[in-house]
Amino acid sequence: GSDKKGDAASGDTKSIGLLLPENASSTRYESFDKPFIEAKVKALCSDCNVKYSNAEGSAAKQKQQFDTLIAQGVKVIILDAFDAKSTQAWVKEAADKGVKVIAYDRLATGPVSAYVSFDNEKVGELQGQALVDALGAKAADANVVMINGDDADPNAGKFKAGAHKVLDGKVKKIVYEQSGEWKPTVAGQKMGAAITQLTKDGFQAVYSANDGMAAAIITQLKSAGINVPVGGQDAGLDAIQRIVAGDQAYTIYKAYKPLADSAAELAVDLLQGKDIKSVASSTIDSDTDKAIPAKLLDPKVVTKANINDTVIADGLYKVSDICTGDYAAACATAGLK
Amino acid sequence: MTTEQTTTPAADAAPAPAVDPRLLVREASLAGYLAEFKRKMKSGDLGSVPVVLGLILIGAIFQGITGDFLNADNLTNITKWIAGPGLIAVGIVFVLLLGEIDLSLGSVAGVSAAIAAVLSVRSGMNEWLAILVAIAAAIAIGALHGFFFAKIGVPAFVVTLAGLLAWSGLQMAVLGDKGTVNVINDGVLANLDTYFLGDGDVAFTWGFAVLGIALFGAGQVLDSRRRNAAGLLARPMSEIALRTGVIAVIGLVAAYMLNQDRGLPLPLVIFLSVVVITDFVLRRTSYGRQIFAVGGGVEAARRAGINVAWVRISVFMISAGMAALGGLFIASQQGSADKLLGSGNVLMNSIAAAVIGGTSLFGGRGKTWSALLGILVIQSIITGLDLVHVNQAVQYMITGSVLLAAVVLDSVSRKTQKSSGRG
Amino acid sequence: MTTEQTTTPAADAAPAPAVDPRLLVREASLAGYLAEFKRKMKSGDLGSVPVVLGLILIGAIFQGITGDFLNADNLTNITKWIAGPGLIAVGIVFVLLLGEIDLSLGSVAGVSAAIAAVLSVRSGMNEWLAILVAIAAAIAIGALHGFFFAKIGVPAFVVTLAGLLAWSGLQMAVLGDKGTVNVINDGVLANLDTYFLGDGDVAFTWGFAVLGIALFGAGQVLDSRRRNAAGLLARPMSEIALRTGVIAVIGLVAAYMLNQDRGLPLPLVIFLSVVVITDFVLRRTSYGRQIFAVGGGVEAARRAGINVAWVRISVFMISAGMAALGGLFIASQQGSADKLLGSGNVLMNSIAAAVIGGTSLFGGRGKTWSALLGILVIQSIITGLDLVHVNQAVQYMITGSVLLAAVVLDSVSRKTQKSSGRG
Amino acid sequence: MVHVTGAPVLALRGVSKRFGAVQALTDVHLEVHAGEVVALVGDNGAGKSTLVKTIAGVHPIDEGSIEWEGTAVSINRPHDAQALGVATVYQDLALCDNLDVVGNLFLGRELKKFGTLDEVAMEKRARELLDTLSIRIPSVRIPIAALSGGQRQVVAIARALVGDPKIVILDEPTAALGVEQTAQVLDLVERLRGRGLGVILISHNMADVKAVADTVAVLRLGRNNGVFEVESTSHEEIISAITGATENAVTRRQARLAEEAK
Amino acid sequence: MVHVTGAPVLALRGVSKRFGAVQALTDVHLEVHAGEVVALVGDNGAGKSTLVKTIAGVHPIDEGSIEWEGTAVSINRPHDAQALGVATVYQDLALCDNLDVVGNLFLGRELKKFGTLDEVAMEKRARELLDTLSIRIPSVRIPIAALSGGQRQVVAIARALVGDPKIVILDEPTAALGVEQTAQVLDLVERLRGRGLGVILISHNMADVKAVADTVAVLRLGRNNGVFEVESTSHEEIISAITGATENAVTRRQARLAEEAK
Ligand SMILES: Nc1ncnc2c1ncn2[C@@H]1O[C@H](COP(=O)(O)OP(=O)(O)OP(=O)(O)O)[C@@H](O)[C@H]1O
Ligand SMILES: Nc1ncnc2c1ncn2[C@@H]1O[C@H](COP(=O)(O)OP(=O)(O)OP(=O)(O)O)[C@@H](O)[C@H]1O
Ligand SMILES: [Mg+2]
Ligand SMILES: [Mg+2]
Repeated sequence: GSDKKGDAASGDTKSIGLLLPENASSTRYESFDKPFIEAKVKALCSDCNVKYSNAEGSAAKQKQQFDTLIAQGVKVIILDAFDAKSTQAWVKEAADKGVKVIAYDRLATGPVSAYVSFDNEKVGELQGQALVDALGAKAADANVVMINGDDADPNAGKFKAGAHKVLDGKVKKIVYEQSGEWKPTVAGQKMGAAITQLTKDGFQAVYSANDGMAAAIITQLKSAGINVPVGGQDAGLDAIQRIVAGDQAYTIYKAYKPLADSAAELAVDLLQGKDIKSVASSTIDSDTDKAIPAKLLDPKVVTKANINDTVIADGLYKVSDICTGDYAAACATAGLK
Repeated sequence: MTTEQTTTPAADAAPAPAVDPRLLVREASLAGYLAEFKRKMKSGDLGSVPVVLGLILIGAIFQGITGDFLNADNLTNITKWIAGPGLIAVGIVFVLLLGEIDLSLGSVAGVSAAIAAVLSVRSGMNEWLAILVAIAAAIAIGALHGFFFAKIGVPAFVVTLAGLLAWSGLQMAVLGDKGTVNVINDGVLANLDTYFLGDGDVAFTWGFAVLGIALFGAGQVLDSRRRNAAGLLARPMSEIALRTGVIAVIGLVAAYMLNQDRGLPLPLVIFLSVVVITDFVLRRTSYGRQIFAVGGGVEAARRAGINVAWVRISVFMISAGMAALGGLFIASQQGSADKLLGSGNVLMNSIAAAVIGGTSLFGGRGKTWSALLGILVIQSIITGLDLVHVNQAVQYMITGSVLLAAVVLDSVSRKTQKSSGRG
Repeated sequence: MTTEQTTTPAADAAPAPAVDPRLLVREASLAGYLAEFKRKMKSGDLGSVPVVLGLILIGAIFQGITGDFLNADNLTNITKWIAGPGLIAVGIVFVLLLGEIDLSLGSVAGVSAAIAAVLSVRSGMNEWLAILVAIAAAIAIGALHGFFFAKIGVPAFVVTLAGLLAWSGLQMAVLGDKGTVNVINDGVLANLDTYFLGDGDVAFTWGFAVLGIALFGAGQVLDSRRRNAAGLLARPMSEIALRTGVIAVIGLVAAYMLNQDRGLPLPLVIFLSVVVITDFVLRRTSYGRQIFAVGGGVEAARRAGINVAWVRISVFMISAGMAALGGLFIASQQGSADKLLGSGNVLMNSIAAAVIGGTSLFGGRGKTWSALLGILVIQSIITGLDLVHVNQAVQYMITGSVLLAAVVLDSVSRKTQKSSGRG
Repeated sequence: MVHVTGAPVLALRGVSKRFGAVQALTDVHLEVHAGEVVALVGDNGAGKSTLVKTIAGVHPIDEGSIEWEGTAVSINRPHDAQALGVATVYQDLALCDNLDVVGNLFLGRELKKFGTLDEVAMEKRARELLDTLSIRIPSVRIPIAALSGGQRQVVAIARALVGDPKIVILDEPTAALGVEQTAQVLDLVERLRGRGLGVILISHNMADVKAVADTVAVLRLGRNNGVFEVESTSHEEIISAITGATENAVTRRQARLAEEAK
Repeated sequence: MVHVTGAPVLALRGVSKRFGAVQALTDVHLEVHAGEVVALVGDNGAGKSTLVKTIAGVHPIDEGSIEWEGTAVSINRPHDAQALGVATVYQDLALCDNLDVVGNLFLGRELKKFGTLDEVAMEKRARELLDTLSIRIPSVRIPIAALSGGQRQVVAIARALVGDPKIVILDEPTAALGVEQTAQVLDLVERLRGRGLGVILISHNMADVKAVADTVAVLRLGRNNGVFEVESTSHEEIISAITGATENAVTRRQARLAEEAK
């Protein structure tokens, strides 16, 4: 008796659901993904609206938000699954009710209608490569400290695996590897422990899974008087500033705008019953389903050299955002105006 | 100074009469009942009424804002979702009655879900057996906590904080490198959340409601008869009729709403049954009495010959067992057991539910119904805000304010009455 | 039945002598002191000794496993890292002394750090002023909590749980879309964590240690003199010498270790000063006495004419202020203020620190020194495990077990002594 | 015995108090003059302690008024009563278990020196106070929780003497005391009267009441049941006012014992 | 008065007990026979309650031994004492404030029916018990915290009668009671003796002691200070054994009053 409710069949033809996974490990979701998607949806369909919820890092909570959207009559949901493995049953349930799900950022299991993403393992690989690049010729003799994301977060494992894929062959050794649990303070203390154990010259680079942890790691390194390349991911404003100042070597910039725009286009198309082939031109297989229409984008590495061409060119930040008091001088030398 | 010699040899003869003349006895009629209700209203002695009012207010406000809150399917969803945290909150009520706290219940829920899922999916064990093993493991964990608390004398806060860490480590270890385990499609675990009794047959809902109402009414009548027979003050029939009427209205409206959607959800039935059974244990057995006694005063309970250590250990076993059950429902709801199940706000929400429902943090006062009321308040706020779709910063601030507002009503009404002491 | 007529008119005349003959008075000599210490040892009345022993054990074990734990730079790091959570724990001690709990302190720390960082970095306000504004905001938040608790009567648990949510929402809102804010390079905030007094000059370390030891000794001697003059039982000089000697050894060894690395860290100096000052306030002022009285029995305190509401409100103001200070140190340590600052384990670690250090959760018993001892235990475990390379799951399990083990020692020794009542 | 005229220091007029479903006090009147010892007697649960608590500001009254030296006052908190000059020894003592004897004695009225607590002076004064009450306490630095029932009661009584009250209320002050301590407390009551203070003494012990009281006010089931001049009233009259019957358990017991003795 | 021979029901031999730095009991001996009322008297802080608590199993003894009907037993928990047949009314009552009167009366010995609590039977029995003690309690369904001091004490006494004890220990049972209730309790003590139970009665009231006790055991500063046959001992002798001096506050007060009367 799943279709007792008469009005659900008609549904809400003006709403798009947007479910984002968390806001703990990075600021991107509410700073970029959500506003970009909202803006694009408005641009494509002026009387459409986006219903957004954040799961705060809980699969159970995301399921509730998913069901709540369906209870509200929403017909298209953009789902950035907190735990892509968990979603099989939900998506199937939704599909049975005629609700279309777009897997966003992470490939949710179950019969999703489309997929738009960066490849998370690819992010890890890029991080590894950027670190090797930052080390340059010394890479082969370099010992590396790795501070990973929270083991409990499924994505952290992907970043870690990707980074290992590159680093394991190209550097001398991973001399210290711990989870920073996505928490800056924890990451900073782990770095402190690593310095104690390895001494100041015992390592030549630090891999940090994201920018937030990188900040605390850099503080520790500075107070111990160590200067080695450190990299993160997310391209947060603070990270760009550190890159300008030369404290951080790189970050990973996932061009959120194109990602968000594609998702919004797909959602509006699905809502209006249009064909989505033009946007999602390729296909991909998930653990459970085959030939899902997909649009895959490439993440980029941001270093001091290409800040202008990436985050500034894309309008993510203005030079004035980056070059505040502390960083004005560094900006000038880096050629940011 | 004037000295009056007004010795008035009062009428009553020794031995003293059973009823004190100063006790304002309620008249055995409906009018008397209403008069007493008004008096209680004025003196702030209202029991659960303020919380229920708060709940109605929350419902009305969210319905006003979103227009979807009172939809049958949204209400059905809420009744399903309260089961997991609600069961944990029932466990919390037991611990709070002792005047203690159990911080480990979230982790225990997580580890139990992980054990059940891994055993049934990865090891191919029979699902029922896997569930039993998971619950048994949780009870053993609870016994361990209880042992360190009651026998070694480590504060429960520290024991269960250590447990919080250790068991979430165990949870990760059980799930292993492969992480998340999906529950078996249409298996026992999956059905915990998704099954509707009789596959949505309306008869089940009506039947369940009518049965509940009838049992309540019959119980009240029987009790009143027995008391009358023993010559004790008993509830008048008119009052029983009124109370049963109120329960009947709530029950039948709920049944009607559920039938508008998918019928009677299994999680609701199980949660309600657990609340009723635990309430019975607390109020009607000597074990329950002992829990209250230990919570009201350890030393007095000990001197009354109660085995305080055993009461404490068993309560921690019960709370861990409840947490395991709750964890299974959460796993069923999200379709999987993962490393984060039970972490985050799960524990706080459950504790808050118990406290909002009226269970004291200082021991000796509360009932398991407060877990139901409290978790309804919390889940209504959460679901209501999910319907509103504002950004998270604002959502946090609103949740905080609504939570406070829901309890302020209760506190203000209680304040008039409060004369002294804690809590 | 035999009836002895052994009326022995005892020697003492009325009025009763000042000293009860049954009180086993310690002899005024070193030998007497040692005898009493042995007696206390046997009866389990050991104060902080078990926790200190636990600390030494933890140090020895991690040194054995890793070989790096007792390095000067590791110990220096630990002294720096305890400041943030330690200051929050000092605030927690105040709240626990009332027998209440403050769940919001993590969020308050986060919001204060956010305010200070945003004002100084984004709005270009003078850093000192920004810090003052942030602390003032926290104190206002604390006053709000206190108001709802003391005046409206909402349980502190619920008020501060609502605060936990609302202020972390505010924290996000203050940080805004751009998220994390880096602290100003070499600014006041940045230096909180990284500055060493006199830029690492060894004289500062020695001076600080010697000053502390001298003040301690002089205070003891003075007190003893005054008591002797008033004809009261006083500590004998030999005991004072012994106590001062122990303090001197600890202080001088610590100074030596710090000088092996970078000198005297600013966070350590500030944290120790706060502990000493708050300890003084609690033990030597009538305000402190009032806090203990309210914690020991609200009703008795109220009847003694104490303004209970004001004591409660002010304590929540103090705890929030301490949390703000702690938040600034955490921000300094991680080099930025972000949305997560103060979330996660920060609060739990601080509460655990207070409890492990010997402050009761049930009110009226504890001191701010317990914040120092407890946070040392916790940070030692965390840092020690960071030096051991195991995966997160195992680390959680070990943390839990070590935490428990550290307290078991204390509980077992206390158990011998415990005769009745809670906690 | 001092006989005074003029306005009473304290007067209750038509005071009523209800707890939930129990009407604890109904329309109670009471007057206390300076230099007068008023004994307040009544059966268990008659409402004596409730009356005392309303005077002391522990709980506000529902109806009626309280007059202090002739003018109506409102006493809403214990602090108000103390400010007027009421010192109270409660039946349940109301001591803080976790504080030591000195801490309890001076709670709310600590002696200070340079703004900080003067522990030495307080400890000295505490010893003196306790010595006048003939009590032996192992040490004034052990927490109240470790004292015997009588020792605690003496501490509570001593507390009332630390301030400078105009009226002292003693709610069954000798209940837990030994013979010697009881005698000291009775002496104390007389000394207080001598200093011109008003004293309200609650006691179940008629011998003590007759020994020190000037007036006896009887409460019965929460109502006034007569005010007697001690000198001109017999033991039996008071007891029958208390129990509300001339024939009661006390007389029955006496009769039976007399019977058996024969 | 019943005179019995043979082994005492309960005998303490050389019991000592220390709390931290306070030596509360030193080498105390005590014997109680069936059908005998032993009054245990002593100054405040003499160690009476401590002695009672060691018998009741509240805290274990440090040295010495306890004999029950001639054989040595070890009493480590209150449960052990209850199992032997010791019912105790503590000076601090030891009631659970949050439970109602019925709940407290039957705590640990609830009446049951089909395995669940038989509230109706318990409430009925509670009323009967309280009525025999002449106490008026507004309702047996209000929590103990709402009762007056005397009402609570009666509940605590009634508690001791719910089981089927061989020895009843009453630690100052009449301290908070009115004249009528006191008489009832004394009657009760005599009824218990009549039923062949041993009774230990602690009291500061010499009149009560002389009225019901067979033997008086005096404790002073934690040590035995004589055991007296009530019939052959004068009031003064007992008091001087308690205070340890023939000249004390009581005699001084009497002397002064006599002086003034002249
Ligand atoms: N907080 C309360 N809630 C409800 N009833 C109360 C409360 N306090 C007192 N009562 C009731 O009021 C009545 C009077 O109590 P009160 O303590 O004044 O008696 P009392 O005269 O002091 O008796 P006693 O001699 O036993 O101390 C009692 O019946 C008691 O049950
Ligand atoms: N838990 C304890 N810790 C320390 N000292 C204690 C403790 N309990 C009792 N004492 C001390 O032991 C002595 C005896 O106390 P006890 O309560 O037995 O006296 P008591 O004879 O019952 O006096 P009262 O007539 O006042 O009730 C007292 O000096 C008391 O201070
Ligand atoms: Mg009274
Ligand atoms: Mg005693």
